[in-house]
Amino acid sequence: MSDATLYGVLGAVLVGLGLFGLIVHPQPLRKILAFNLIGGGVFLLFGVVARRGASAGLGGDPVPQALVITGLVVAFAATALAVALLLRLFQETGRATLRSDDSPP
Amino acid sequence: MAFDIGLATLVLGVAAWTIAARDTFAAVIGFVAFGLLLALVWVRVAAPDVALAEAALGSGLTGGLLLSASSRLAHTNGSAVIEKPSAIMRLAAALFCTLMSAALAAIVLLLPEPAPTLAPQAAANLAATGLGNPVTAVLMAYRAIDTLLEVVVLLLALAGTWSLAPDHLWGGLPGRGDPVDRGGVLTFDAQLLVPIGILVGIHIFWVGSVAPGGEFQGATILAAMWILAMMTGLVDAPGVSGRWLRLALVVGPAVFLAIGLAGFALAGAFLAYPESHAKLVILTIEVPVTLSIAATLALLVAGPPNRALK
Amino acid sequence: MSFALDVLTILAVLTGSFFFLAGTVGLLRFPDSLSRLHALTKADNLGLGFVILGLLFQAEGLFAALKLVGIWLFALLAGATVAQLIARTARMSGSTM
Amino acid sequence: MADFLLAAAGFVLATVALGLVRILRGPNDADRMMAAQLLGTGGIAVLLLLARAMGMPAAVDVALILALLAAFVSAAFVKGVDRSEMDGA
Repeated sequence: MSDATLYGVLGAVLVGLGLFGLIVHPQPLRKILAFNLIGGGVFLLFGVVARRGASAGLGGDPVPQALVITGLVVAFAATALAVALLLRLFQETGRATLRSDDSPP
Repeated sequence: MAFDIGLATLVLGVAAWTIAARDTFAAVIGFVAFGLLLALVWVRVAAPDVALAEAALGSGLTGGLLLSASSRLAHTNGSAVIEKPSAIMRLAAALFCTLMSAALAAIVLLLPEPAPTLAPQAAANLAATGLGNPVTAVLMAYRAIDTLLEVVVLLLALAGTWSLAPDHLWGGLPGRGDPVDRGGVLTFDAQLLVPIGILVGIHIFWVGSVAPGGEFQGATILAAMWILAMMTGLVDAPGVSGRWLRLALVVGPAVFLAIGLAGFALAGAFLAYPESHAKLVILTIEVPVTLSIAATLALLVAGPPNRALK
Repeated sequence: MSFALDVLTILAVLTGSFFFLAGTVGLLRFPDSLSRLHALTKADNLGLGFVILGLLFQAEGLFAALKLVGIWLFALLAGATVAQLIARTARMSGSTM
Repeated sequence: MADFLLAAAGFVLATVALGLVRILRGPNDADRMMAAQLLGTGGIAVLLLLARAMGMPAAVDVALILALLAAFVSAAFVKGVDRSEMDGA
């Protein structure tokens, strides 16, 4: 197994781990963390595709690498928006939960 | 290879901790460590540009954002216990996610040989862009439209964040307006760090045309320094309806778009650059775009306005 | 000449690695936050310092060397911030003393 | 020389990884922050060693960013502790 393949498998496992966290964690902040883990895994898969495409004196294919940089910035923007929504929810209701019923927390 | 196996194991362990930790703050610390280790991974897969972005954005800025969010939500941990899904539900989720990982891993193992690549084309046309860094060439020339759209996405995210402000605070200031702690360690930190950090940010931006670096990485550092100055009260956050602030936010995308449209007249296509001046044109776009991205990122961390204008 | 420099690099990097090990052992073994902090500052200041010293012998040019020293100074600053905080939480709660 | 530096990088990474056990054990947030701090410093050392071992000077810039943002993140942490003490009181 080459280094690139090793990190590719790591990326695949990270996606599964993050997805699991996204499903089972009730707290929104934990869901945001899990979502970022999925992102890390997906970006790593891109990184492996880039690494395998090394040629012409370049260490990797620059196109997927540039895509990952774009993706990192967009993931950050989404995270910041999600955090702002969550903090506003907390400010408004005094709770940080996604449940919509009125039972006490 | 031994190094890579160790590093991969460590990344996996920290990621598992981020998911499994009972305490939210501990999970956030795990995530900061995760981002830091991923930067090492990016160096190992020969992607230094991505490593820079990961260290600055993935670990640094996201880490700071989540740390401060988790401390504000510190007293809401308890309610989660009763909302936890049942054991059967969790088992089903684990099964589903394992299958997902297995499928992805299989795809990785079955990737075609030889691997498809655009590296030779990217390298061959590098001279025409006047740039020395192929990743910057992809971002600013070959796929400039992606970058343009991304800058717009950032602005939309900021508009979304601001729209969360209560009506009576619209146009006000984000953050708490912390007073300066004269003689405090943090103030000393910021006074020392901010000017040097700004230089480092400009340096990373500037070397991006010939070496790993570029406008996103540089802008992230500039944004972090602005947030640091705001956190320690050295400067106050700007009112979100301020004219200069609005100008700083849109100047990047506006210049980008204008030069893109000028491409129709000068080189026959949207975002096409006249070949003899490609580098100058790219630089004309990059400087305002870096400024706009830095301002947008910093304000995204600062959050919606929650104080009225004085 | 370059052989002598290589030897110096190896010695300094080995010393730095030792301090990282010592810092980790201290972090794991010491009973309270303040003495753990003591262990951590050893690793921060000396471990990284010696690794950077070793790499300085290999540095290409003045700018690269200055960058390495600058990185060390930043790391010291971050360490000092955390140190200040931990001393404060320890003082406030009293439980970790 | 490159092999030695790579081995040293592996050794430093392994030792600071042990320090991460402190994150798992706690007991308080300051301990967790200390472990992250140790990982940050170790990560910087590993990057600098890799930069030389792999002949990738850009890794030095990655280390520079980590060092710069480590100070930023710890400042965010200190601020966060202040704030939760104020809110919790």
